[in-house]
Amino acid sequence: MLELKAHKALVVKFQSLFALLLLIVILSIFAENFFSKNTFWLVLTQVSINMCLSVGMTLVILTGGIDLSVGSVLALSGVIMAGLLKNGLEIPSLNIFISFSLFGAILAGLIVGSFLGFFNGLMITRFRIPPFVATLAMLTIARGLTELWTGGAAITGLGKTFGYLGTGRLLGVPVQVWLCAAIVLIFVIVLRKTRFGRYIYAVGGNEKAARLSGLNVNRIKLLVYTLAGALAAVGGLIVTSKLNSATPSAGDGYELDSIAAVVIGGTSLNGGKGSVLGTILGVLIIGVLNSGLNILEVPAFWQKLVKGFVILVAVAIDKLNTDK
Amino acid sequence: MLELKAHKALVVKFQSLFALLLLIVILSIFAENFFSKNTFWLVLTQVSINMCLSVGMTLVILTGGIDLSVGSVLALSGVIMAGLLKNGLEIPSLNIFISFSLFGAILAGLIVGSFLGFFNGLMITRFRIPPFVATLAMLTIARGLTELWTGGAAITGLGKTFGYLGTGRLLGVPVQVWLCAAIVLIFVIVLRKTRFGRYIYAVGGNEKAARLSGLNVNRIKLLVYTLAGALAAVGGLIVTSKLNSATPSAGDGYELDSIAAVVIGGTSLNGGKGSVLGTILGVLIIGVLNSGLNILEVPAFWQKLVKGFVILVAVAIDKLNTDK
Amino acid sequence: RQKKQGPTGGEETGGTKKIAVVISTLNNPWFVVLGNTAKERAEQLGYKAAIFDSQNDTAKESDHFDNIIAGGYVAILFNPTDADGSISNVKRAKDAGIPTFCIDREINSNDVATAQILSDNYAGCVELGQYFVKKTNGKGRFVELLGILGDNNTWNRSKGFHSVVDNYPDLKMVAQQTAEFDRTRAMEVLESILQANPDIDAVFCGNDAMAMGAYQALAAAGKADKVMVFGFDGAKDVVDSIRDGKIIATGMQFPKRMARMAAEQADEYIRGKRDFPQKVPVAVELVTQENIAKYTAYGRQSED
Amino acid sequence: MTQTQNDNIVLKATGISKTFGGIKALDGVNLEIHAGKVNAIVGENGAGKSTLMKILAGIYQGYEGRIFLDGQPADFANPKEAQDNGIAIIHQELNLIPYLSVAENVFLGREFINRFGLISYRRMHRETKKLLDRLDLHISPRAKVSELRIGQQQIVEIAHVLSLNARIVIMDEPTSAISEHEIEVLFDLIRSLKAQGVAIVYITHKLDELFQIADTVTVLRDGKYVGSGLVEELSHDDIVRMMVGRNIKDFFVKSDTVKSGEVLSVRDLCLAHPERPGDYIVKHVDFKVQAGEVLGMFGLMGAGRTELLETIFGLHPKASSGSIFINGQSARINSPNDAIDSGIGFITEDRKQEGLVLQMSVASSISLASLKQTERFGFLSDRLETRLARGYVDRLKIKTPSIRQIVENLSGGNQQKVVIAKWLATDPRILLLDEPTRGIDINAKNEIYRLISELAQKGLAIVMVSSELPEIMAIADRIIVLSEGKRTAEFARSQFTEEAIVKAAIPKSLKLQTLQKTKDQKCSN
Ligand SMILES: Nc1ncnc2c1ncn2[C@@H]1O[C@H](COP(=O)(O)OP(=O)(O)OP(=O)(O)O)[C@@H](O)[C@H]1O
Ligand SMILES: Nc1ncnc2c1ncn2[C@@H]1O[C@H](COP(=O)(O)OP(=O)(O)OP(=O)(O)O)[C@@H](O)[C@H]1O
Ligand SMILES: [Mg+2]
Ligand SMILES: [Mg+2]
Repeated sequence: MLELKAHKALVVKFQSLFALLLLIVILSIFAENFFSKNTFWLVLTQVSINMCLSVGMTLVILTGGIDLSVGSVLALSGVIMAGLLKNGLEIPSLNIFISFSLFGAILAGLIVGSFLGFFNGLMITRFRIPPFVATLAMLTIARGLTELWTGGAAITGLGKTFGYLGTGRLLGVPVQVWLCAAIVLIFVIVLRKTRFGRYIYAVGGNEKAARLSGLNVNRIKLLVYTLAGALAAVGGLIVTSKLNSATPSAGDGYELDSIAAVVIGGTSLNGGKGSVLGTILGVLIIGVLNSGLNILEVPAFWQKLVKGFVILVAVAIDKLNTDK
Repeated sequence: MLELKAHKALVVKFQSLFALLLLIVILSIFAENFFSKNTFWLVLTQVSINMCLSVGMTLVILTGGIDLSVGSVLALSGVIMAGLLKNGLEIPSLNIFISFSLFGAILAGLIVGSFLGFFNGLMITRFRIPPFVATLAMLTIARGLTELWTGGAAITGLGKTFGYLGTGRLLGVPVQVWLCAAIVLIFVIVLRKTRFGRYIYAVGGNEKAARLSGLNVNRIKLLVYTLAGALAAVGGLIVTSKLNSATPSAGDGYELDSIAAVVIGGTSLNGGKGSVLGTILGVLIIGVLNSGLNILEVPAFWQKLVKGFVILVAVAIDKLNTDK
Repeated sequence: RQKKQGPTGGEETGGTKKIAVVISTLNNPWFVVLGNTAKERAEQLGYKAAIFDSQNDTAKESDHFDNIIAGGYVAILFNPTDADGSISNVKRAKDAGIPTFCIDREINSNDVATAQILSDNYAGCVELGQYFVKKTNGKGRFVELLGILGDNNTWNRSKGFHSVVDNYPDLKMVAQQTAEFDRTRAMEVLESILQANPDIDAVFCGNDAMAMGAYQALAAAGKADKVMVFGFDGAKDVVDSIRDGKIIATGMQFPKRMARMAAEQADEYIRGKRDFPQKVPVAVELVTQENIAKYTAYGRQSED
Repeated sequence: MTQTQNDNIVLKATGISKTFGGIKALDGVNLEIHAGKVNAIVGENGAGKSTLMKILAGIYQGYEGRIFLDGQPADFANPKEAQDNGIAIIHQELNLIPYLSVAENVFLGREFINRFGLISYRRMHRETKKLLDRLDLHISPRAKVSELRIGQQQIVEIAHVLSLNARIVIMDEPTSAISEHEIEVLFDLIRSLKAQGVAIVYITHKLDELFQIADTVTVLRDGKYVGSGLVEELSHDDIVRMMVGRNIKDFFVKSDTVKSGEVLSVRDLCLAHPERPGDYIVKHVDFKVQAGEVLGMFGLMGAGRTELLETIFGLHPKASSGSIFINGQSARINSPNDAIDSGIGFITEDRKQEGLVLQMSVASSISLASLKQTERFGFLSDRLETRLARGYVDRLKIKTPSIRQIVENLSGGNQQKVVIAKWLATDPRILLLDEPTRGIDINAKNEIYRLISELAQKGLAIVMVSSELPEIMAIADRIIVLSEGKRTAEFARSQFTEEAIVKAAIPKSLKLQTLQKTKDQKCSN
């Protein structure tokens, strides 16, 4: 009995683990190449962008909000990094030209991403615009800025060093995987071991009670949206470095994948309940599925169908597991 | 004092009316062609599709759910109608061929849309999959089915009669506007005057209390998602008839526009609070904005920027109005 | 004050007539060049011009046409979203007396557009297919990356290509997947395909953005010099990459040339000319590492 | 224990057991419910009263034991079935739909419809009005429930159950949120239902009420049936002994405290009405509290006491005026955070909506407002948090299987103790308590009184709002009375009389007749 109970607790804790493992087992049976070291690294590198976005999205959703702008913020940060690195910043009216080092350009992109997130937070807290609307507006605004900044053209030729992040390896592990691992680790600790993390749960769980307990709810939300923006910018950094170019259409539609990962990972859209670890599993389920369907050579026309049904089944299994 | 209160009540009731009127006034000042009978009908016909989707979305959101699949369901219903009308249904293995009348084809499309909605509802109620995930899966599945059904090519040449709905006028009013008006009227009445309508609010407002009062929460949700699917199919009917052809990529991304309209219209994403009338205003704000920016000849890249900011300002004004 | 605006009117805007440029999507640099060039050329010819982005949505395109008809534009330079789905839009413009000039993509009707200046995707991909066969010596394993499955140009290109390569039984297509004309998707999809098929010889991509993504995937896997990448469009990145020896070939579609021609035709129409050839094919030219010197982004060296 | 006579038993439950995730909430409980009687059920917080009721009302399935309705075995698959069999329940926790109107809530699931299939609002409003009149609640049937205060919502719940015309009406702590006047109205109603032969099942922590209306009483302890009997044959002490399992002699007796200097002083505090411009909820209120003093604040429902405390706590910085001095220093309090920094703690009246994050564990809930002290090197320390939480769980005798238990799963009384623990953990100098004993069992109540007294002795300044006159008279050193937002009277301990206090609380606008009623109401013992 007791063992059974402990086992149950484990299942509840890592809600989606079972679905992920099942998926991997099935794919390994059907696609002989699937279960390999190569695939392992492939999936990890492919999910790295969604991982960044989804960690930020987890924070936002835990507060009971949502961030639809992550894809656009990713794109804008990416093209800002690439543009500054390649062309520097010229303000003709002031006769100013600033050239950027690699580090400077990346920093500028991260700052831009954070600022956009901060702006989201400001709209939501100060002007009380519902998060869905505020970040949808930002989705549009950031995409518009991206197109204006680039004139609609990709920015390419960013040099070898910049590409290292997206393609290089350190101690045999892809650099972007290191980066993601660091981010995940930081935010697991932040959520579990810091006041700020605890407050995020409190705000999402019962905003009024949180306010009455002396938490500065607005400041917490502001910080959460800023972090989501910053993490989207990290996503922009990875994708730009990976492709060694920044395209203005990058990140289009990523918000849905990211929210899906968070929700599949067991975080409630009502806020207050969930974890980064769950999100990782959600991201991996989507990532394994995406790679798996291609490795399985599911015909292009059937992929969407299969993907949709697998997600349904994965989450349904999950629910059956945790509910009873 | 009393007048002031009555006025305030009005503002609260028609939350977004002020923002809409302001938008119209501003556009009329800047674009001399804007304020005309032509533009009036233009905007009304242009919003008709989003109106259908958003009425269904309002029901779903009122129950505390969400439906991301409306755009795909619209597409699938549209191509089913067009395909059946044009080519009939052939099942080679059974040696069956059924040809469809105009009415039959439309009915079939509506049934397909309703069924997809029903399937959403089933996943959500029986298998307890969160609405976001269930309908996201359906978004993918329905798009996949659309591509399979059409082989990726548009279906054209549907005949004059079919086109009447999308382009004809009745008593000087575009047929699609009649259709939308009827739908809006029906659902205003349903929500305000029928048990089912009130139950929708009850389920969204406090699901537990609704259940304890003996409401069949699952059946209500099931019906709501089915209706959302049916209304998306009506959207598919309008778009197919308007273009006199069904394209497999139709409706892509419409879910966000539709949810935005609902939320701008004052319906809470937490459920239980909102109205179809608010949604109409939300749909009109987005529609007027889209037309207005084009009539104003705002350059394409700037449009996104302006659109985003206008939505922010519109909703912020709204909030300031209703809060104080 | 409400002046009746005739079909070829537009006098009310201070004498400057307005031309609308409707582009299927600005989500891809190639189309941005197409739209901008058309706009610039129209402006050079003395018109006001505005670009409308249909976002790959025939219904949005339809809305644009309504707004354009109501807005007193005198001509439409039109890059359709769908060969079939866009017909009714053009027809409405025609009924309102506004001439439409299709650019790059055709519509499947010969009597609604005033003229169609077309890039022959099919023929272009036939030529590309032939070059593909030549480079692969008619044998080997290859991957095809398709564009958006619901887009008819995806299939024009794919069919043109296959009309050639399918005749070579030793050329084996090991995977055909969609990357939705997107650079990032192409990289990810090809990375996955490479897991199942590590030893491929070539990749044919339905556009240049996907070619760039495919190249990145190969470069990351250390296979860039073993696997040949073929694109289609003539986008800047790919032209540069061909010059650098990274990508093998692409089909140059001349967006600038087509856009200018359309603007000029519209101008001629407004000045009174009426007899235009329904279709003006603008040949897609094969750009390879041998002839790259002649080409620049989106066109020939000599053009800019 | 004497068993009550077996006449007209409508419902009989035998050997009912129910477990939640390994915890036995009920263990072989027996219950008999008599028609035309008020069958009271008492027991400490977490004794299983609500759980038993939920089983009878068809809300929980999967229990052991048997239920007989009119002698026939019954097993309800859902609330609707129980309802159809004539069983209605007023839940301990409010179960209303916030954005629907009062009428819609009252008739939810049983709306009147006209021949077009549309809801007949005219009839629903008329019927609702009748019900509300019976309950002496003067609000519009059209009002949205979200706009009502808790007490009013509670009465709407009662109206809902009344409209069901049930044979068995279960009332789970119906008086916890309503004022004396409404309680009297409710009792009248119960008496008339009784006369009609309806069986009432009545749960309360206010034992005095038993002697006013109850006929029989059943006592539960730790999920077990302890016994039952006729109320007239039992004394207050008998019942308490059965509940607690031992003699409680040490009833709370107020000890004198040393008052040492003014800590909180409120001057000319006003709060504007959120909806009626020019009107005020709190009107020019002044008061002072000394260290070591317990200031009681009495008033009828809607007197503005909650709002007054909220204003002090910085919840209405924009709508309020006046000044607050702490230790003689003018304090600027614009947010709860400022208030906490100034050493104020605020135990709100609605623990579910305002006091707790229900999904959080007991430990996290206790540490929430003072999380800094569980930090070590910038990170939260499980050890420090555990120590903090354990300390308060022991000190306040919070009944929970573990400090990691989600607070939502605790019984109401234990949830309230968690809220108190949360505020004590901030080490406040001033404690504002709004109805701190609402829904708390007698034993725990005594503990809380003792705690308040103890805190005062340690030098805290305490302001306590309560609607229970005996309680406030027992614990306060001084009482001020609020009526319609105004301070109408102040009494020193030696001046406390029920009559004078109640008189000061009745608004001038209230009818004389009502006044009479309220005065007559005896709070026995
Ligand atoms: N849904 C639940 N999940 C887990 N435990 C529960 C649940 N509901 C009740 N319990 C536990 O069952 C026991 C009995 O709870 P119940 O609510 O019946 O007590 P009660 O007698 O009504 O107390 P109170 O007077 O505080 O309302 C408590 O220990 C409580 O923690
Ligand atoms: N949100 C609100 N909107 C409008 N009026 C309100 C609101 N909250 C309270 N009021 C009004 O303010 C007055 C004071 O209410 P308050 O809740 O402070 O009373 P109270 O003395 O604490 O009573 P209770 O015993 O119910 O807690 C009442 O007249 C009430 O009608
Ligand atoms: Mg209880
Ligand atoms: Mg109060």
